[in-house]
Amino acid sequence: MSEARQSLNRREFFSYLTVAWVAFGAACAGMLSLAFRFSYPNVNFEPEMEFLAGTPDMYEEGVDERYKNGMGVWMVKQEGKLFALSNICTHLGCIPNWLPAELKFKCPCHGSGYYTSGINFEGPAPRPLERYKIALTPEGKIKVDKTKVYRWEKGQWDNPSSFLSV
Amino acid sequence: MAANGLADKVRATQVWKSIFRHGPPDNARNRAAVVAGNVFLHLHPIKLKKSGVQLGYTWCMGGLTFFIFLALTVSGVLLMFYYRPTAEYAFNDIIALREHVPLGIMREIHRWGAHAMVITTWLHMFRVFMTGSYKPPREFNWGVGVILLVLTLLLSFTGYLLPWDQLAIWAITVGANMAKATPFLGHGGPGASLAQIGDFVLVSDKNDVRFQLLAGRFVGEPALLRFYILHCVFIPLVVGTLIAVHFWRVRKDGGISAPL
Amino acid sequence: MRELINWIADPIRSFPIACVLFFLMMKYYRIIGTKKFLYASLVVVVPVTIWFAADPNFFTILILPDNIPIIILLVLVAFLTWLTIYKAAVNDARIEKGLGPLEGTPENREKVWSWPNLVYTELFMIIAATSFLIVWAILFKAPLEEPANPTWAPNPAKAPWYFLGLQEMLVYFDPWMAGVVLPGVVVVGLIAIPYIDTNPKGNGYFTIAERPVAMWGFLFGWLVLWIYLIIVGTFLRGPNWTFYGPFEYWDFHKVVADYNVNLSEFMWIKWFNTAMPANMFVREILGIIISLGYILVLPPLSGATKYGKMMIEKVGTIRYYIFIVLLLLMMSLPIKMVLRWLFSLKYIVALPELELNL
Amino acid sequence: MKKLEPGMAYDTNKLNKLFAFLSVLFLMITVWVFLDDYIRPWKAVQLEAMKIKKEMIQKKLDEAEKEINKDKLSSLKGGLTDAEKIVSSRKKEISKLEVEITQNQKLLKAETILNGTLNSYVGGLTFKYEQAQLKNKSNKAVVFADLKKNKKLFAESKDRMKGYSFRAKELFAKKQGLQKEVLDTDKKIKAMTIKTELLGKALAKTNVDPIFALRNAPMIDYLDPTLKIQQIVLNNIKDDRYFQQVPRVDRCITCHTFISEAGYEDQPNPHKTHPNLDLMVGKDSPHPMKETGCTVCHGGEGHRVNDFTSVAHWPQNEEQKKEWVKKYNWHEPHRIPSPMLKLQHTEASCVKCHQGVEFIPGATVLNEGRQNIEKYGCYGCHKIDGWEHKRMAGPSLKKIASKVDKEFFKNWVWDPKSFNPHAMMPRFFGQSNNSEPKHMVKNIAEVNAIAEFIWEKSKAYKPFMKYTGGDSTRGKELTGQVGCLGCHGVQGMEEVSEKIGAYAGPYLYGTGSKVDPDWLVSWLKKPNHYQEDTIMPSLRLTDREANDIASYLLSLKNKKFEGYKFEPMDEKSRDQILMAYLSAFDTEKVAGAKLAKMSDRERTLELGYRSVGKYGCYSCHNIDGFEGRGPIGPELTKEGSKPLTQFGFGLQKQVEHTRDGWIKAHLLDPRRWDIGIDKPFQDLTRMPNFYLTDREAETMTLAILGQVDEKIPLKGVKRLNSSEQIVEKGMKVINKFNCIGCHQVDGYRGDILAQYDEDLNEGPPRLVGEGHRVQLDWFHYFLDNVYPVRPWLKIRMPSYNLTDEERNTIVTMFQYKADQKALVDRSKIVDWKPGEKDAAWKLWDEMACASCHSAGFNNDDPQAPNLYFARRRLRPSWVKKWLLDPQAILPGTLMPNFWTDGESTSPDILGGDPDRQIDALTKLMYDFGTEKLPTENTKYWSKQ
Repeated sequence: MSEARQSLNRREFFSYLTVAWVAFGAACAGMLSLAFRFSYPNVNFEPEMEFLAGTPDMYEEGVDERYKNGMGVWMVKQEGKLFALSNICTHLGCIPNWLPAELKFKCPCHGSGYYTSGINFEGPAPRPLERYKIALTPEGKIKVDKTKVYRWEKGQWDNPSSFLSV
Repeated sequence: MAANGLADKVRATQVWKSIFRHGPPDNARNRAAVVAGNVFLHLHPIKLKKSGVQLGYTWCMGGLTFFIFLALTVSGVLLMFYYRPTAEYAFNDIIALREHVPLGIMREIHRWGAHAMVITTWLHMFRVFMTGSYKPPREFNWGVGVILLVLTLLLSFTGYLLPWDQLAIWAITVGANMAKATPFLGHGGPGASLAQIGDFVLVSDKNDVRFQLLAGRFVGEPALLRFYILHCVFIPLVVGTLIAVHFWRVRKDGGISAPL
Repeated sequence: MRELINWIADPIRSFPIACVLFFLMMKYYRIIGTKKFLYASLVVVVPVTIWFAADPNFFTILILPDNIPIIILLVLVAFLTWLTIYKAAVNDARIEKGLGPLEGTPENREKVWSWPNLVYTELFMIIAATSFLIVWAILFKAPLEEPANPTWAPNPAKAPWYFLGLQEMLVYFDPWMAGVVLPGVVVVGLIAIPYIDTNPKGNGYFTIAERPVAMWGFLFGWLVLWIYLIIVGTFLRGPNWTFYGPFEYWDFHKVVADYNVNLSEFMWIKWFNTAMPANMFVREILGIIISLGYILVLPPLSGATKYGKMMIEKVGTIRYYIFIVLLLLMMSLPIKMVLRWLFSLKYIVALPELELNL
Repeated sequence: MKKLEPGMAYDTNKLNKLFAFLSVLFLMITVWVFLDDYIRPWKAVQLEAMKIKKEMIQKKLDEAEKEINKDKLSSLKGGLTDAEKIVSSRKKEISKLEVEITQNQKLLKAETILNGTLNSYVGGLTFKYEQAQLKNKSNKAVVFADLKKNKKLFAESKDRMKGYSFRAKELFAKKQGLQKEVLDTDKKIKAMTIKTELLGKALAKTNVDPIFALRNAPMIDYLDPTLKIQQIVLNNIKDDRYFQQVPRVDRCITCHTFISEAGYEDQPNPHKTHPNLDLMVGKDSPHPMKETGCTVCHGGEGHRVNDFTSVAHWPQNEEQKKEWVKKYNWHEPHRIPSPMLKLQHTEASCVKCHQGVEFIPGATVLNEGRQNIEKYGCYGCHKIDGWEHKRMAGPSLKKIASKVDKEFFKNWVWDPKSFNPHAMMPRFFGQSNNSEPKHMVKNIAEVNAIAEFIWEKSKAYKPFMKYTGGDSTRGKELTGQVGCLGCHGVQGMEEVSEKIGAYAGPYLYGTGSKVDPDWLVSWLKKPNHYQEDTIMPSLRLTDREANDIASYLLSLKNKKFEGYKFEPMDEKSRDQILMAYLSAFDTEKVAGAKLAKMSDRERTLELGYRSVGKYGCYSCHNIDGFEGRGPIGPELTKEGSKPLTQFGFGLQKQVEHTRDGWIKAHLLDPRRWDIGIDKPFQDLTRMPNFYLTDREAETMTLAILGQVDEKIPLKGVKRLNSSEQIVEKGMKVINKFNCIGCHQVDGYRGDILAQYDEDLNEGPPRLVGEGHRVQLDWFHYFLDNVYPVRPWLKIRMPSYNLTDEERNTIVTMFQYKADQKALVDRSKIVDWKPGEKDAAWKLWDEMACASCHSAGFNNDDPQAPNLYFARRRLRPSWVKKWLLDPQAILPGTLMPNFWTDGESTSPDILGGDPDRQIDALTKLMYDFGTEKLPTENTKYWSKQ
């Protein structure tokens, strides 16, 4: 037995075997990693949470309703700040109306009222409306991202990405 | 040398020992231990007749069949991540697999694998017959083999529908119409017209075997679901079980056949 | 030349040819089973194949992704059949010399370690197979046709290739025979083989001389009735399941003259020249007699013959009859084919009232 | 062979080598898989697109930088430093202010916290209290008190908070005030540089830098790749999965990156901008990308992105095909239900969504095709959904005997074009599949029989006028003037006919050799006397005029044709044909017997009857006994989706093997499919040859290709609102009577105007916002009692025999088209302000209205409509619009503009205020206007 083992040239033996196992291992690893990559689809069909809201110069001082129905967002320009205000009442989730005459959002369901800024001042609403992430694209377009939310009561409205200064 | 030294060190560690309960398989004891002590290997005998390792004799078709079966199981499971068996999505999902899902050849592997398995099964059987290996004591295992052959074909057949394209539904339609012609059980088969009490029709197009197979009169969404489940769950389970039996019997009937 | 091949390829001619070839192969297996023959045939086959593939019409069919497996199958079957015959030839030669089969020699019966011998071999096969599969997958995209449309059938609507043998049978038998009974018989027959074939010889080694009946029977079924029919179904059947030569363009509008008559019609109209009787059983009486005779009378008759007697005392009565019946059922297909071609016979027994046509 | 160690089948060393070899192979294949999976053609395309974009932005950037006024900028920068000096001089105050601000911030924050806490208390307590109320707990009073207290505190804190935040604003403003100079200059600089800054950023995005490489590296390109498949999911357009309709997915924009972005017009494909961005895929176009996608118009496979062919691109011509084969090794896509339409056929798809409309704005070729279909009356023999309302393409034959003579009829039927090269009647005989003598003789028999049959059926008709001869030169003149050319081409006026291209009526050619003179005059005088349902109107010709025109038309002769003698019927072949008909269901013997029973005459008539049915004459001509017979041709409603395998190409290998290929070939020579195929006489293809021009065939092919059975959900199709529907209804009537042959309706058609291109005012009035111009009761009256509104016009508004319904439809249509749904209450129009009327008269004189609108004012012959009748005819609101700027409404009108850009020519009247002046004039007009409506021959002179 043992001399039989002597008979093989060790170096060769090892090198071949190592090459073999290394290559084999690498290949298997590669296949596995591919299988891992397989679990990340390249295309998905989820609804868009981002949208382009034109350019800053589109907006007058005050509340702009053109994205209210489509995207559920009020674009508000106030004191040199442009921000995207959620149109979901913080009370029970109804959709408030913008009353230009009284300069306030008024919820038809239970009468919560909000200032132009989105701060609640009357009715059952427990907290101000939420604001969404807003930014300028390199092309100069406004991009609103509804996945990121800023809440006043958490002091997030000072966050630079919660408004555009214009 | 170094490599060797290192290898020995590694072999000395507790971890290694805990996993491999034996030294390098270069002597009788260890070679036996490897095979006996490893859950995957232990369905091999420790020693076997030389003819059993000669490709010229075994053609290795049985082994390949089993391996391809495993490969198909893996790729099949992965495919299930991206496939929904509904008339609405099935076809689009297949397109997705081709167009944008990562590792775009997954479906190809599965489909060609399926074909390959059919081939290897046939050739395995061919070989077994040629060497008369079905003869005593292996009669029963031959029988099991035949069943496995049938199941293999069924697996492939049920899978054929899933892409939900013209090729699929019409191939299945052709196949299903054979079921229609089953004597006494299919409404197109001999004697079916006899099976009727007054106007109570026992075998008609809405209660015969084809209906059972397709869950309907023609190949539609219910059939798709039915075939999907047969293909992904039911038949594989049966096949798996029978494979176990098959291997077990191979061992028990004295391993790979050889002249007495 | 191409016309000639197209002409020959028609089952009417190619099937008998296939049978003859098979007969020759088995008869002269000692010659075929030599390396020389292999090389010789390679020298012939390779260029011929290339020449075939050179034809655009044939090529288009040849490289349909779904036909690749069949090509692989054909190559393997061809080679493995030769291998069997070769090994059998060697063994039979040795046995005649009284040496016993190669597999039986002491050094071949020596026991070897599973590790590394067997385990390694398996590993190699696995790697090889995986690689092969992947390459195949990369080179050939899985076919995908129009979305499923129940209102419009493609033409031809073909079953998966491994069932094309059965679909080809549909030309000659009704679905209940071709699709249910015959396949059933095949399965049952296969399972039954070990119990019928009591010949102790040829267990564990290749031989033909020692188990001629089994070999002839099985190989005929496997090569001629299964593989050959698949080839026909795949390469020679086009739209409307009409025959197309290998070099023929699959033209939709091809029509082939083909009108078939039932045996009963032959009998009453042609021979007796009377109207068909109203009662269906009377009408089909001849066919019924023939088919029953075929299954019930032939076996005992054959049993009475010399070979029959011989076999019966070798294997026992029951085994013998089961064997004969299975054999007859198997042979019913070629018989029906021939009848169809010679007399364009449709059904031997035609009982559409019962959906029972033979 | 060297001795193996016992228990070994192989030499371990060999095994290892083999193992090594296989593993390496395996590894290489694994790498291959990586590459195969990673390398996708569309990535290359997107990279290219990036380069292009880079160049674009670079260009923009350079321009922007040029725009920036350098020295102004530098001066501003300089100003900044000064400003900073100034501001820094206020350092103290600012720092003080900042302290204050921070202070205030602290307070605000503290208050916010308190407020928040209280708020939550209040919330909690409120709930507690409500529960207490509900369960009527004993402690509810306590809770309530607590709640009250907290509410109070909350209110107070809120108030404080308001204070602080107000303060904060104040301070902030103050600080800004102090830093004013700096901030302002900053703003200015920013304003100048912002554009370049943004562009710079954008440019950076197009760099192929390490980050880019990393983001798109294999394996990790799932993290956040920049090269990725782009797709649009269309919920209004479905993919037909037969069992289900699935929202369509278009991924074309993966490669056609800039298709909806202006500025890439002259890039090569696929980077090109859509050539028609304002109509298609543009963000503000009626078909925005996100809602329409690509494949609904272009066809093809929207899902596919991985190779050029699987998308089912289709080359528009041979050159492109060759090019593609070279570039993308393109081949005909297999197994694709609807491959892409050839580029030139894209318009076909419009019909999918724009259904039931007479014409589709913008789809010029399609409209042309549909016009041609109407012209040749395809819908007569082929059912096409949405074309049921069209009138029969040919004249009624119910009284034909009195119109032409039998000999003419036969020759005409045999070969219409040989008589009239412009004939629209197609030719059935002497075609590629029936020109052999054995067929000819049978055809001749059929034609004879048809003639006999028609004459048999034809009712007696007595022309009510005699042709007394006339002055053909004057006749020709009249023909050119009164408006015949709006519907007819006329021999001897080829040039102008060509220009107008009218097709509503037959091209009048060789009329003299065709019709009976008496019939002709009667017809000209009163068409519906001969055929009740004709659309030919009466032009209110005097007998003299009628005779003159007739004499001209009769002078048009086709001597050669008159020479033709039509071969007599060969009874034998007649009987053969009849036998074929009769023995269809009977044995030869029975059929023979039947035939034998018939008299010679009966046989002929029978054959005639059968033949009319066989060739489908009745689907274009009214013939007694064929009312309600179905069309003989296959339905074309879904022709565009018919599987290619169902088109019979016969032996015509040279015909392109596509849908459009077949259709066009079929239109150009319908009989070609029979060539080389042996068919019995009665089975020969019957579709006649229209001798179409290639253009006609092409456009008609396109129109037919559009007839697909794709299921567009209701949300997706263009749905007409109520008024649009009314307008469409009207358009149908207008088309039927070919009003647009003369009148241009809001820019649509008005063919005859081509005749008046040197002075449009001589032509029929263009109807722009007609519904706004005229009062609807007048309009309604006018259509029935036409009178010359513009006496100087030679061309005449004919009198149609409209049903009340049709008349109403037309009137309402114009109303709704101009969005003028109300009646005008004439009793309320005039209420003079003091002095206004005199002013109005002054204006009237100054502007010398009566010099053109002279009729009824100074009895000169008028060059403009009579204003006496304006009161009943025009809508005041329109009159004002018209007065203010006639050219805006009718470019090229003779009506002068008295208020060029709002400047009155007579400033002294009514303070020179255009509005008041126009108002006054309008009032005046309605003031002196008469209520009575003129009739055709009203004497419209009348002294004031």
